[in-house]
Amino acid sequence: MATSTISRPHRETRDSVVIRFAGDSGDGMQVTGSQFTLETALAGSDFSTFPDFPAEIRAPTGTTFGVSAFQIHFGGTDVMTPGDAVDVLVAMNPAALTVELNDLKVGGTVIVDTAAFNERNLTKAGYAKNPLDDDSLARYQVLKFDITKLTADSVKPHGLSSREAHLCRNMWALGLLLWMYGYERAATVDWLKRKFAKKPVIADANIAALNAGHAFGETAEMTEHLVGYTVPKAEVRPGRYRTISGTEGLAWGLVAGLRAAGIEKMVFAGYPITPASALLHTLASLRAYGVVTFQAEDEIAAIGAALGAAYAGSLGVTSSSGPGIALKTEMLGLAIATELPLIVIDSQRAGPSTGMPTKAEQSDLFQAVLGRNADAPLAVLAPTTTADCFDIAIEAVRIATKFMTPVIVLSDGYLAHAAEPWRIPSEADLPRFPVSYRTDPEGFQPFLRDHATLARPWVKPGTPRLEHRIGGLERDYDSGHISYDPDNHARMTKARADKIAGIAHDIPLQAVALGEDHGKLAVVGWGSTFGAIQRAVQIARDEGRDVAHIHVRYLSPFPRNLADVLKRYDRVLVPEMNNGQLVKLIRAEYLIDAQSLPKVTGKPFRVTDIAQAIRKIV
Amino acid sequence: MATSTISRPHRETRDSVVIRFAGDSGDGMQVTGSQFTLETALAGSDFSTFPDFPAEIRAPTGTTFGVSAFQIHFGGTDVMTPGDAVDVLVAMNPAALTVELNDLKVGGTVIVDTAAFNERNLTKAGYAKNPLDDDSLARYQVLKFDITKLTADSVKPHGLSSREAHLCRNMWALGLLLWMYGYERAATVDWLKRKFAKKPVIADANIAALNAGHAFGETAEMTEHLVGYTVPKAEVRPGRYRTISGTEGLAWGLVAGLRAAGIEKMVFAGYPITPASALLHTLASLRAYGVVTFQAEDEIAAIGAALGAAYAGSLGVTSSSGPGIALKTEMLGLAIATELPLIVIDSQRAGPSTGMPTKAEQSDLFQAVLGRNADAPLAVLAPTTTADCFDIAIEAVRIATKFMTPVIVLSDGYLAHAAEPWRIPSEADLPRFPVSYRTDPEGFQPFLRDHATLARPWVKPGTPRLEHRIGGLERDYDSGHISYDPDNHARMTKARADKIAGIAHDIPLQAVALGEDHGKLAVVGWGSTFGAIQRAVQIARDEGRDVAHIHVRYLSPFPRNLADVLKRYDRVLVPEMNNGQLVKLIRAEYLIDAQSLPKVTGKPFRVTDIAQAIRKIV
Amino acid sequence: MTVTTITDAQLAPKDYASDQEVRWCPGCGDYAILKAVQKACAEMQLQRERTVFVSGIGCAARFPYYMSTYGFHTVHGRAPAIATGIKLANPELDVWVMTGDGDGLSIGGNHMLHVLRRNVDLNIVLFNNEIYGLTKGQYSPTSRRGTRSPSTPFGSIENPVSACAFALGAGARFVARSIDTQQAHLVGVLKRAHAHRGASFVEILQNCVVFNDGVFDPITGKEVAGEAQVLVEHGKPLVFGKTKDKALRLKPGTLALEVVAATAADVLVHDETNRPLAQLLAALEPPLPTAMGVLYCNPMESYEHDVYAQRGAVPAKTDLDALLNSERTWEVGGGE
Amino acid sequence: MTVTTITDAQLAPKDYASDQEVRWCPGCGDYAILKAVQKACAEMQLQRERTVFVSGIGCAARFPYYMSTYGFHTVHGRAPAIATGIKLANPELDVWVMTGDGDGLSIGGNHMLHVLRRNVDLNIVLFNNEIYGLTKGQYSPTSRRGTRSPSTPFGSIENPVSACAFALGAGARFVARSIDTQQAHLVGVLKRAHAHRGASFVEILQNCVVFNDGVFDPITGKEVAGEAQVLVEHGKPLVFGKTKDKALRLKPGTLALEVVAATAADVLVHDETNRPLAQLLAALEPPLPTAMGVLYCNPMESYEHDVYAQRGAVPAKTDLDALLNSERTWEVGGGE
Ligand SMILES: Cc1ncc(C[n+]2csc(CCOP(=O)(O)OP(=O)(O)O)c2C)c(N)n1
Ligand SMILES: Cc1ncc(C[n+]2csc(CCOP(=O)(O)OP(=O)(O)O)c2C)c(N)n1
Ligand code: SF4
Ligand code: SF4
Ligand SMILES: [Mg+2]
Ligand SMILES: [Mg+2]
Repeated sequence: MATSTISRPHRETRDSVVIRFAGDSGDGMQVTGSQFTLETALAGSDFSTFPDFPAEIRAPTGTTFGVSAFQIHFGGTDVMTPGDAVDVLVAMNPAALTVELNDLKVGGTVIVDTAAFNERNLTKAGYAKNPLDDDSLARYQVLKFDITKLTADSVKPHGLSSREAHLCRNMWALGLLLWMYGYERAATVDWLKRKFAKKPVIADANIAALNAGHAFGETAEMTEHLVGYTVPKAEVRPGRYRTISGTEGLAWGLVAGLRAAGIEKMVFAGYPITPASALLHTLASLRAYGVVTFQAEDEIAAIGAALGAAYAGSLGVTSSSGPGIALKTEMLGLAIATELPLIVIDSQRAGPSTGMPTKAEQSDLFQAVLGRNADAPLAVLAPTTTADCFDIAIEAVRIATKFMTPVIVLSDGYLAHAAEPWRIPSEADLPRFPVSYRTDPEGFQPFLRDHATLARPWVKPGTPRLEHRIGGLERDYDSGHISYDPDNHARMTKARADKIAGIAHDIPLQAVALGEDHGKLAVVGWGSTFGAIQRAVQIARDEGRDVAHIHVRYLSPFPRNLADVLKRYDRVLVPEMNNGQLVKLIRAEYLIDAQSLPKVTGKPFRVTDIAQAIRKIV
Repeated sequence: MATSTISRPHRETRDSVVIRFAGDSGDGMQVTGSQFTLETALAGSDFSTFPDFPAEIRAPTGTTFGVSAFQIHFGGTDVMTPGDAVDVLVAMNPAALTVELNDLKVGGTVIVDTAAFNERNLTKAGYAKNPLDDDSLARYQVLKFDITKLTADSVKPHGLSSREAHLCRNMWALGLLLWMYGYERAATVDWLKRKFAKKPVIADANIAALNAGHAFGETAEMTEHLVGYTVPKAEVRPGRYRTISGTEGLAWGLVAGLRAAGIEKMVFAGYPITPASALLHTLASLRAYGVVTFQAEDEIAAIGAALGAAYAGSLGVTSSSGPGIALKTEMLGLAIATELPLIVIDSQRAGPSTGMPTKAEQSDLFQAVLGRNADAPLAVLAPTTTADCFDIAIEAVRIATKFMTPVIVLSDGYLAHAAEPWRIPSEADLPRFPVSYRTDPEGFQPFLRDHATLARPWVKPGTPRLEHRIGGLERDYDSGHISYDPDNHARMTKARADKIAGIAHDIPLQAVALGEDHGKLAVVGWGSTFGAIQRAVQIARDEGRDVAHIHVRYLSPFPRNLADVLKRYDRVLVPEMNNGQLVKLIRAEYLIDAQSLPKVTGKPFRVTDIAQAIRKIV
Repeated sequence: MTVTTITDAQLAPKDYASDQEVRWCPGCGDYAILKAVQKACAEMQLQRERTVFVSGIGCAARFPYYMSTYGFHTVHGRAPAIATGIKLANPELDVWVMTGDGDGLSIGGNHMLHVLRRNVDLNIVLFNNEIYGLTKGQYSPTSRRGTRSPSTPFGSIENPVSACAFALGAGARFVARSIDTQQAHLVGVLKRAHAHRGASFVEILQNCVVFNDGVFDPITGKEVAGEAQVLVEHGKPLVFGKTKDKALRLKPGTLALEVVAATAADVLVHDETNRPLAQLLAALEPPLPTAMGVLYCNPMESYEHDVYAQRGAVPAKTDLDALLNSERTWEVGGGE
Repeated sequence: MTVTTITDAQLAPKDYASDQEVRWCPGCGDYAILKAVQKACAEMQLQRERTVFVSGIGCAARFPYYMSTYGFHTVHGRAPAIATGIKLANPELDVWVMTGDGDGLSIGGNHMLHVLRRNVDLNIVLFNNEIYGLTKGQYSPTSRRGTRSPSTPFGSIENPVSACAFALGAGARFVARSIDTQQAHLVGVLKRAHAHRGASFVEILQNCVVFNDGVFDPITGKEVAGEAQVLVEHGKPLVFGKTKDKALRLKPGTLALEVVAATAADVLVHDETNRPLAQLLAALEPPLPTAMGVLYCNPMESYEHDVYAQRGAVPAKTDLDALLNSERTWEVGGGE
């Protein structure tokens, strides 16, 4: 097949392209997107994807709130986000068209299945009249195909029911799009064969539809709009690659961390909540890697079980989203008081309260760093990309076990579902930081601190002659027994603070992600905004602006050189998907007049949001 | 009797004195202290008291952890705290002596009951040998009396059992101390008659002991140490006074606020926890004033019930301490999202986790202001004195109902138990701010905002034609219906923030509590540290230092002029009973290089702690 | 916002519907429950302004948005606590708690226990679909052992809790069970629950077509229902079967129920005031028929009734000054 | 910190005591319970290093500090959750949960429900003094109606929950009751609880001398005990009375227990595997005798056993690379 794609000299070249597949929940847009992604990857292009499921579990067909979409940004260079604006919109029905049209570039291409634009669907989508018949789409390139019929024809030989045939429409569309960008179909054909191994007829029909879509592009006498493109390969480090979502990154990173620490078992205790549940689901099938998952009765029980597991010498991990993390607050205090290693993963979503559960936000930073009763410091980390989720998870395990402290990892609803290519590390190249449980009774007391780290010893119940009692009441610095002594409390409060502050000496110095280490403007971000900021700064720099990108992965404690780094710029701008939280912490720490660029729409930053803000300043 | 006290020309004068009554839990030190306080008050002296109960419910007699103490600072001027150091220590047994001696001034007076210094008690207190027999007390004036025997003799005529007689020792001691400072006994005699109305013999015996103690001072041939003093009256505003504890202040203030707002009912829902329980107990007997108290199954149910009551149109109030407040975090988010008036009172204690439940701390400020998932602003107030608890409670009701927002009041374990004289206001002089429930269906939607306050309407279920649904999902700004619209979420997030920020225009400007409105140093405090800071600044100023005292009662939002006020000083020092929290908020808000003076011993600041810190700076 | 206009005319079921589009999955059992509740409201002519539906979080908990009454969609598991506060503030209100098996028995189990124990006058309706619907299908505390779900890919190994057995153990004084699809029966049960003062606990077997479709078919399926259910009625013999040919009796000298011919002499007569009997009925499971209807009803004064009765004792005080001047006070004249 | 030296010699009760001074009020029933637990430990020769006492907050919850084993004094009400985590991490450990009526049934009721339902192999000991001791005497969910306390100055109006009835309703498979002062009986019950795999729930009537003194006297008082208690034993007739002259039987044709002469023909024989009987016994209250002993014991595999059994199926994988390279991957050669 490969030949067919090369055989067309007149293909234009595009550095990168943004496609959104949109249709009814039942139209299979998610698989269509994933398969397109895979072919993109196999062809050596870079990509960034983001699915957009409906908020409702299963909305009535044809309704606007039932629209399911999948966006992919792919190309040779500059692919750092799923893309601000869409180049090609595939709209399988009228609802998809209304919902998604806003994001289509003026002059962009929209491909529709004309058959789906019938009376019933139009009314459901709220169209008074058919937008394909008037000039309401004048500003776009509209490609109207009767995909329903074309698919039906292509699968006829396989004698499917019309319902079954209808379900092949997405493959036809996929075939067409693969042709448009000169990609192969082989991997998709394999996948279909595997997926429908038990129903070869269905497999063959889908393959037929796929090929028909492709052939349609190849052969159909061209409307001037249906053009083929080539997209250059990405310059990436050689190696074996795969697609990774933030959820997979965290799950695999935790397993990698477990092994790096040489801990036998991970007890992951969670209570379902959007968008955190995915992590529970992913880990639930990793039992063979030493993972025990526990679905608790609520979030308090979940963190309680994780803490109990940590007390017993396992890696204790719990995960939730804002409202559920809030419920864990009291137990986090106990983890801090008893100085046990515990990992808490927060997949942030829009709030307050239930808010918009399916929308992403970065608004739990205050809660993570400061949101507890009393002086209760702990470590807070935030991954920057789906791939970084893997590394951050490992780092969280390292810090938790080395410093005997709870660690909060701030992910979000965007990272949870987004996906990017990932160069697969081999376990041999991963860090190693074996823990050593205390076994020697000589001079033991449970709060005896390591001079360097101030960490207390980790003892596994079951160890002879180390029997001891710990709890939430203040403990004597020297004996570990309950103590109400005023000076001891001051000393312990300071020790807890110093221990966390000390982590700063055990983490990398803050680096500059892009640009000079000094200048007019530093754009400082954290978490999932990495791609958007990076790209925006790159654009601004290409425009000759004096701006740099600094991305903070360690939010408590901050890297020890952060003040110096920031003070080398005249201005500091802090884009956050919240109403201004990191900016406050920076101001409080360093008295730097950092300015906030808040975005609280529940949607990730668009590159242009940030680029515009930069242009206003430099 | 009055004559006796005047008849002694050689009485020296003391501006103010600090006495601590200390003994076994069973020795009645608390009542002794309260009665001494009452006589002090009736004589027109100012006072400040603080009880120190043992942490254990009922420790074995004679043990150090069973010691119960009551401290009173009284005099004509400068009485702003219970006092740093003790002038006179009354130690009813050896345990009391060991535990409390540290706080006695060098050269101070210690009064002991020699009979209690027997073998058994000495060992229990951990004394190898009797401190009364060696020179271990050389640095103090020790007055040794066989109070046990003297009491027994005085009550003999009433034919008490020796056990009953023993229980009169505290009255003998009280009599002696009342004589020492030239106070009356009349009120105590009344009180004894009322208390033992059913047991006149016991009443008479106690009165006899009281008089005997007094007569002892009057007549006993003097050791040069047993001297009588006079303490000047305090210059206070004329009016009717009473003693008020912080707990009483809050309870009565809530009732006053309820009436000021013209709300029919207060539903106070709590779950017992030290030191917050006292408020539940006090309100439980105020049913006649429209108070319904509810002991919930946990803190979450408590705030839930309070929020439900607020939804139903009552004043909803809940109260707890750090760990319990932490559990309320999620529900607070719902209160913020649904914009219902709700009052949450936090009696702060030393943490993290269970920490030191009976010890005071100011370490929940971060939790109150920032400790929630998502962007979730609310109002935070902190009373400065036990009397101010009354005013703050009223103000909390006003702000909660006027702005339809939860309000957190930060009290602490010190305020809860401390007591001071209070000029009783008459209801006529109290503020009035009647709420108006929405009843007009015309153009109603539940999130229709008042232009001035941005508050939404308060509707009582039961109101015809205003039936509506609210909840934690994001709501449309214009219709109040559920909305996932990105821009709407941004708009609502801003509206929630602006509403709270707007409160700054409805509260008093920040005043300077003592000193000029500009200069070298401002000492900025909040909450219960008022007295200690005020006194320390006064001392420093008397020493000619350029320092002022600023005390912040409104912690979220800050008074709108706070920045201007603070910027008029070269330096800003922030003493807090935590590891540095207000100082961070000030730095973040105003980029002022404020310095922290933390105290995390679970004990209130001593005036000297602060005075010393001031001297180091100016 | 809906402004529902009140007419003197009788209210029809549709008058209890809000203007909001119902957003459950097509075919979800929740639709039938919504219909039944609106029908029951109409039959009882409930005043919309006096009626409040309170819920936690879940598909079931979306319920209040679809009613034209007052409604409060709160946080996960806490509706009973919030409803308690509403009743304490205003006992006149007619308060319903709409909850799910996860909302009411997983995270909310403690509040459910205490609201039942205290006997707060609430109508508690638990939609039991034996799954977490809203979060996309994880097993719940009522899921059968072996349930495969995203969080139990190899099948759940937990013993399910029986909603009715739990409620009885918690001290509930009204416990009933019905089924989403059996409208007439459901409406009847809902009306009984409403008539009961104090906490009424109603478990409704509800089908989640997306994540747990057909889990109740062995009990509710048209063809098997007759044999698989015993519809209990106070004072009536416990007969069942398509042709009502079977009945339950107490196995002599034991505490177990067994099936006999409806004609048998010692057929057990349902006594809804008998807690041990209710416990036996609640525990019935296949092959024995599942008990439907009011298993237990034994009223006593409600919590908030007693709260106000006790308050009634105290005369309302209007004088704040009296409070502030209670106990010892002293007068300070002009300074010397 | 204690370093307890292990000798081959038998461990005596005192060997299970830590070096910490016991800080309960003089005369508190907790002392007797501590004594009984240490005695039981010695009689079972429990290994201190394998034993963990977990507690929440309360006077009862101070318990772990006084044992020379491992101990975790956690937060209020959550001990069952933490203990579950400990067992999931290391099923070999012998884990006890020491809790109070407030800790275990008020704030902790939900965790208690689920740990019993899941049947986690824990020995749960609930010190029921019908009061909140540590917070100075407020009424608790087990306090009788009318209890005057700082938060109910006019007397409580709540219906108490029965700890054992609740546990049975939650699906507990071992439920027992004993008394602080009846050492021999208590030690026996504790040993039975320990022998039971899965969650064992033991309610101990415990006297709080300071805030609820004598509340159990009508049941536990030396002179009345014989008449006021029925000591149940599996397979033995349910006789009681000072002279064991009385017995319980099933009132014919009903589900109620009644008192008859011990000599009566149809005296009920205790069957601890019979849940309905356990429910009847748990519900017994004056004038009928209060049931003491193992009310219900019907073992099944514990939760963590099944967790590991299910895991056992899967061979442990050692190759992380295999995991990371699972699903579709692609090779990128040197850049062009
Ligand atoms: C504090 C908190 N934890 C978890 C969630 C996520 N969540 C929402 S609904 C739900 C369970 C729903 O199950 P159920 O109560 O049975 O209702 P159903 O959807 O089945 O009707 C969960 C876990 C949440 N919203 N809040
Ligand atoms: C989160 C939280 N809420 C409340 C408290 C206060 N508190 C400590 S123990 C206790 C109840 C104790 O009663 P119970 O469990 O019966 O134990 P007892 O003291 O009677 O033995 C309470 C309310 C707390 N420590 N933590
Ligand atoms: S997920 Fe299940 S319960 Fe929820 S709406 Fe859909 S069908 Fe109903
Ligand atoms: S308060 Fe009661 S329960 Fe607590 S130690 Fe004292 S007597 Fe025992
Ligand atoms: Mg459900
Ligand atoms: Mg108790």
